[in-house]
Amino acid sequence: MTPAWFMGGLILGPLVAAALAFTFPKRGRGMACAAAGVVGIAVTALIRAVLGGGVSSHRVSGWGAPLGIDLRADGLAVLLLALTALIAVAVTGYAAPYLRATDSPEARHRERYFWPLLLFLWTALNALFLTRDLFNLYVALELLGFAAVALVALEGKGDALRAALRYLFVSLSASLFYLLGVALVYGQCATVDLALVAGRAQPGPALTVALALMTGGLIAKAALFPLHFWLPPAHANAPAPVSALLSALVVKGAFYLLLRLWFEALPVFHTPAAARLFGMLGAAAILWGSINALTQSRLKLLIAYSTVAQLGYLFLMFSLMTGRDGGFGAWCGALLLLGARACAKTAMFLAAGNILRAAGHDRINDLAGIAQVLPVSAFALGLAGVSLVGLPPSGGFAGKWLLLSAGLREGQWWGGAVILVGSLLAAAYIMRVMTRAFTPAAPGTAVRPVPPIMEWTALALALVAVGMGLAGSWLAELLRVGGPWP
Amino acid sequence: MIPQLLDGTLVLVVVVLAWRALNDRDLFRGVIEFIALGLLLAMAWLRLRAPDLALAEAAVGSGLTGALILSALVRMRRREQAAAGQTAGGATGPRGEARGKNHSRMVLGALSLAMLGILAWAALSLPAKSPGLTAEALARLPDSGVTNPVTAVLLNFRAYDTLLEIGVLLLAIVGVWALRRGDWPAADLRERLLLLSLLRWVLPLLAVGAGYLLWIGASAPGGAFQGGALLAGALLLALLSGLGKRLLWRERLIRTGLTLGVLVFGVAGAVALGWTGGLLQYPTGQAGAWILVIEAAALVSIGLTLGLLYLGGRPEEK
Amino acid sequence: MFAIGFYSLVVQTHLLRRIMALNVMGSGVFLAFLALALKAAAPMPDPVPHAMVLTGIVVAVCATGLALALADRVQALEAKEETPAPETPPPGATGSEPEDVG
Amino acid sequence: MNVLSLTLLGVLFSSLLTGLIIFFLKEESHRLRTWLNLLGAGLKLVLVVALLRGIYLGKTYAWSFEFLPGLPLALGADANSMLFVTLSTVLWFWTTLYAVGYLEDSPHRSRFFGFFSLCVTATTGIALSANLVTFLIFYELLTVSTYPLVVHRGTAKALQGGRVYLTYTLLGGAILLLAVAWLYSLAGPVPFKERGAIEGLMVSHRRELQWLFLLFMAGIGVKAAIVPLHGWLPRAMVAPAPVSSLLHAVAVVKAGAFGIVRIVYDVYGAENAAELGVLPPLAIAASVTIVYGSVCALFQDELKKRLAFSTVSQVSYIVLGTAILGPLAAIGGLVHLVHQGLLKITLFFGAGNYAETLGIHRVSEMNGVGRRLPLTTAAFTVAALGMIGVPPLAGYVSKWYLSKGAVTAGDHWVTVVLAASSLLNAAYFLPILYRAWFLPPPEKWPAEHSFGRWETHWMLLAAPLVTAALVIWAGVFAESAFSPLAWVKLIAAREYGP
Repeated sequence: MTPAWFMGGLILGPLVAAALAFTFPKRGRGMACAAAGVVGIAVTALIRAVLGGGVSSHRVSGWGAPLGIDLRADGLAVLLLALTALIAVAVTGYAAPYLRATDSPEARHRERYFWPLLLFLWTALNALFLTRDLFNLYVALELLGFAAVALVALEGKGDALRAALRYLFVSLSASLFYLLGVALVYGQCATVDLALVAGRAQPGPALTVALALMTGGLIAKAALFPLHFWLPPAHANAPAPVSALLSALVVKGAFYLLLRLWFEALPVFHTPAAARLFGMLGAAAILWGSINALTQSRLKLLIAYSTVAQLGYLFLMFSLMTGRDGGFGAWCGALLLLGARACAKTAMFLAAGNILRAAGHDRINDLAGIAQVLPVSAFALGLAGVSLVGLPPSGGFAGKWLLLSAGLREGQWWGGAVILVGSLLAAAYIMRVMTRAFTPAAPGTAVRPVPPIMEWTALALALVAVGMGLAGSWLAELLRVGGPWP
Repeated sequence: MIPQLLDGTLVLVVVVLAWRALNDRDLFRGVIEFIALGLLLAMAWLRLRAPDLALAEAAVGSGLTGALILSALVRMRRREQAAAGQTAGGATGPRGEARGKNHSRMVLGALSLAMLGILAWAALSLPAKSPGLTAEALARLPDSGVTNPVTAVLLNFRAYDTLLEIGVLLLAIVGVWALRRGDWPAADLRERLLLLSLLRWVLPLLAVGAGYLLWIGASAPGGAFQGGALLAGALLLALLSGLGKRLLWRERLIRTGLTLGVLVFGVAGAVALGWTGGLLQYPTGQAGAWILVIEAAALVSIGLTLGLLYLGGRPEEK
Repeated sequence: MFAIGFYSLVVQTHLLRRIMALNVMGSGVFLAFLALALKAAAPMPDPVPHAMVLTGIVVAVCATGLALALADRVQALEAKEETPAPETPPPGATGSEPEDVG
Repeated sequence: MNVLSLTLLGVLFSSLLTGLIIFFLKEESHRLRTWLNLLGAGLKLVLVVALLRGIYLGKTYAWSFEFLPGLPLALGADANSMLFVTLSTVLWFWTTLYAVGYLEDSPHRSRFFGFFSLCVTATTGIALSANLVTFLIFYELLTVSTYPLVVHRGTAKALQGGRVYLTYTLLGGAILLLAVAWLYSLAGPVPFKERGAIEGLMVSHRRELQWLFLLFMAGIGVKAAIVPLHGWLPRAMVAPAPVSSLLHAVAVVKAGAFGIVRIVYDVYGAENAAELGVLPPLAIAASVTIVYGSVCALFQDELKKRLAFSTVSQVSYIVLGTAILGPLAAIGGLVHLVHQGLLKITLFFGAGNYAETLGIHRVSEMNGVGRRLPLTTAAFTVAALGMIGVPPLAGYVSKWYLSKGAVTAGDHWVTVVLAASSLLNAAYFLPILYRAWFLPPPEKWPAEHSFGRWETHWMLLAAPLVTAALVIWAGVFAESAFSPLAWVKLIAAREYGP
């Protein structure tokens, strides 16, 4: 078995499963499990291959760039693939009982369409992480966007539909911006392969505008402040497992692409000014998102705004990537943060889903007694909060530490200050929720039971988020494979 | 001289029409202008020496998209009228644009103009002559199994793109079905014998035409997408006349048809992986046959998908 | 065209117009691709952008289909909200009856 | 991985694992939980004794693990760590016993004991950290694991107290994180070393080091409750009595004091710190805290609140000892780390017994408790007298070395502070003792429980008696070879020796 097999499995597995899940609507969950199996094996094997033999590339259809499309699995790609697999598997486990909450036509309908859409989303993410081709990325982005929008709309309520429509408009126009950028790149470099573009790129108006267009589109998709407006309604109104996927993975897909663009395809444009611009936007996102999270009255909205803030940390990294070690510390920090936060966010949304199920609402002020009824979910929420705030030994701490020390080493004090203030604000909004949750319930509050697997899935992910800090060295070793530094 | 003049006029008309289509006070007229725009664009593509695309644009970009928007417009209008009738006040008419909006309009307009300027600047800075990938593509054309370079790119050089694209098509129909129940025709037109007999002739013709486009796509403009669009037209005719009703009631069959493209393409990718060790890498010398099989499956799926997109929703589900 | 489309997208409020605006934007991008393809000096235009545009057109029609379905649901919802509890469902709104979920 | 590092890890894991298991125990499995608790505590005790013996025999214990690239998570056992780890392990054992008795029949015990164990794990981790980053990690872990204990009762007051606690400690934690990250960017992970690890920066980064010292003190000072960072401590006393013991004597406040000791002695080095001129401000802050805490304590009627302010005051003795240059003051400060722990835990056990057995929460209700609970009150009395500094009890030893050290260093004003503080101590403790022993008991106690044979539950009784005995031992046998004082002298000799 060669890496080509694993890459093929990563893409064809969920894609074919999605098609089958649509053809046989009653077998949706089975298909998801089968895809999870295939992807699980492929990802594990690919990680081993990357750790053992370095970057592995594959030329699809045997042609190779510039004519064909190349796939490439380096440390960054396999890390995100593994993260996606982990979260998708958790969501699969969670969604099965979640979708069968009631035996109504609505529930049946939702279950029919959830699985194929989930599998499409998974395909799109895997394709996005593997491909090296800018145009292919466009197709993958569209696949991702459509699946995400359809999943949001699956909730079927008015707010969810409106949010989905807004999301779709943003996503489509952002894709077109991106595509126009690709056209300009092709016009200048006569190729759309990341590595070849890097070789042929010369600073000039065409590439500057191209990069600006692509970045603009991707920033909108990644919901970086100030283009984040679509995110909170979409994430807060979607069904819980969907919110988890969107928040943990979908926005990160666009961020991943930005990394590839700025650090691999067109590193010539990563000037201090551009870096500072990203850093400022990131800092603004952290503060704006956190402050908004603090004032929300609904738990899911709070988590969604916290996602806006967390994305800010990732962009802060752009301004810290100038260090003596080639920015490796900041790079690792941001990606560790990404991984830990993805798990934490998933755990939080799943726990919020449990609360919603049990109490029938997610108003923060009326959460009293939840810790008694759903101790495991409350615990998951708390643990995920620990990672979000960045307390040790969580992955959030490790990432924050790396970013902070990179910032201090480079003398970027304001970055360090924002990171600290951001984590204090995070502590404040987490504490607000936890305090309510631990207040004893008023007598006579009726709650619906929640299947144990839904609670334990949330807890498991929160534990991964916390434990990820201990695997920091290993993850850094993985990230070093094929990264953009000497 | 005359071609340049023609081109200039075309560009001018396209731009004006684009503006009119989006900003016409009457939405209905806007949609019609939008369809006309699509047809003009098809002509423009021809002038840009892209006959494959002209075909696709005329059928898909203008025809199908236009039909989709038009039917949506009719549906929305009817609903608005119904609502207006019930509230007896007509409160649902287009909301009056507030005066204050003019301000932001100006700003946004200026922004768009600035963008236009920047884009033009960037476009003018591009090298006047760029070899692109023509040379590479043509050099490899003999190995690709087909002689139409566009088909070669689509189904061999960049077949992976197309695989994902077929995935997008399927996803679109899944998404639409998840959203709403379609306006599946209930009327049976069997009374109208004349129409029926006409259709009996036309439909097979269209199907054969689709097959022909697919076949010819290997060497000349055409291919699965253009053929699929034709098939979609046939399907629509059949559906609207009620002929296709019995066929469509068999839900499993439709679903299989819709997924056929992805399944065959995906399985082909996997088989190729086992055969040659490369994802979607066709065995030497057999590329033509592989492409034909994949395209045939894709044709069915594309046709069905595009046709059913028009209905805008899922059928009755058991 | 890209600029016109973008302007209309952000200015217009009607959902259909916005969807059309997206299509116009898309056409602008395709035009750019095809113009690039013409720059090839070889005997024929560059086929690679052609293939990309073909892909783009198909993706665009999918997007339109999805957007229309979604817009229709939203519009039906708004019509329903503006109509205080209709006793009989309005004709023609078959796609969005209360029993039509998801 | 050899036996030595296994022992080291064993000290951590003996409570970590039991804690994790306890989380998943059913609420009803009372017996199993109790046995697990005591097993963990006992095992830890045994391992610590083994560790002590090993160090006595000249073995070095070290374990490290690359947590992030270039950032080792390192454990080790030096003289300083052993002082703290022994103290917390011994006290934890008795606190566990006490807590089991105290919390009989209250809800959510699995949660409580789970976090209880995590808390002591973090404390042990702080003690055994061999570098600054590891210290930071366990320090924050301690914050997180104590919060659920503080709010355990779930009442509005408890939640409020918990919120204040978390606000203070997280702010402190953020400042500490900043300081550690800053120092890391200058000097790497900074292993703890006698006489300091920053020698190389003394000339080139003088100004930075001074700022850093301020940040460190501000960050750690929160847990050590230095005025004005002490606000959380009196409010956190809403927690159940065993938690208060933990907060005040075993873990949190102690971790803060220990942290200051670490920073001054093993990061900066006492002489370097003195050279930078950062010690006098610290000494002044400590003195202010000592007097201020005592004065506040004087005006509290609520017993636990009075004890809390007393803690604010007493912990700064340790800081004061650290801030005065010279081996004698160092001895006084360090030995008070142990002594204050023994004294304060006894007092809190006593206060807990009054509350649990008789429902007494206020000083004004304590008339005649000595007759109803003679053994408890005896232990309480020993500890109170020790606090005042009555010879030959433990507190006397600390105060003697402190004032001696101050005089040697030329800081005569410190003796005034110490004398004033002792007077104030007497002023707020002696009335309690007077009430307890010499005033007649009321007709009826606020809420009396009967526990059969003994004056109260045997577990509640055993713990204060043992700790009171330790108080007497630490004072009377101070000059023997196996006393806290002897160990502390060893540390001071290494820090200040030739």
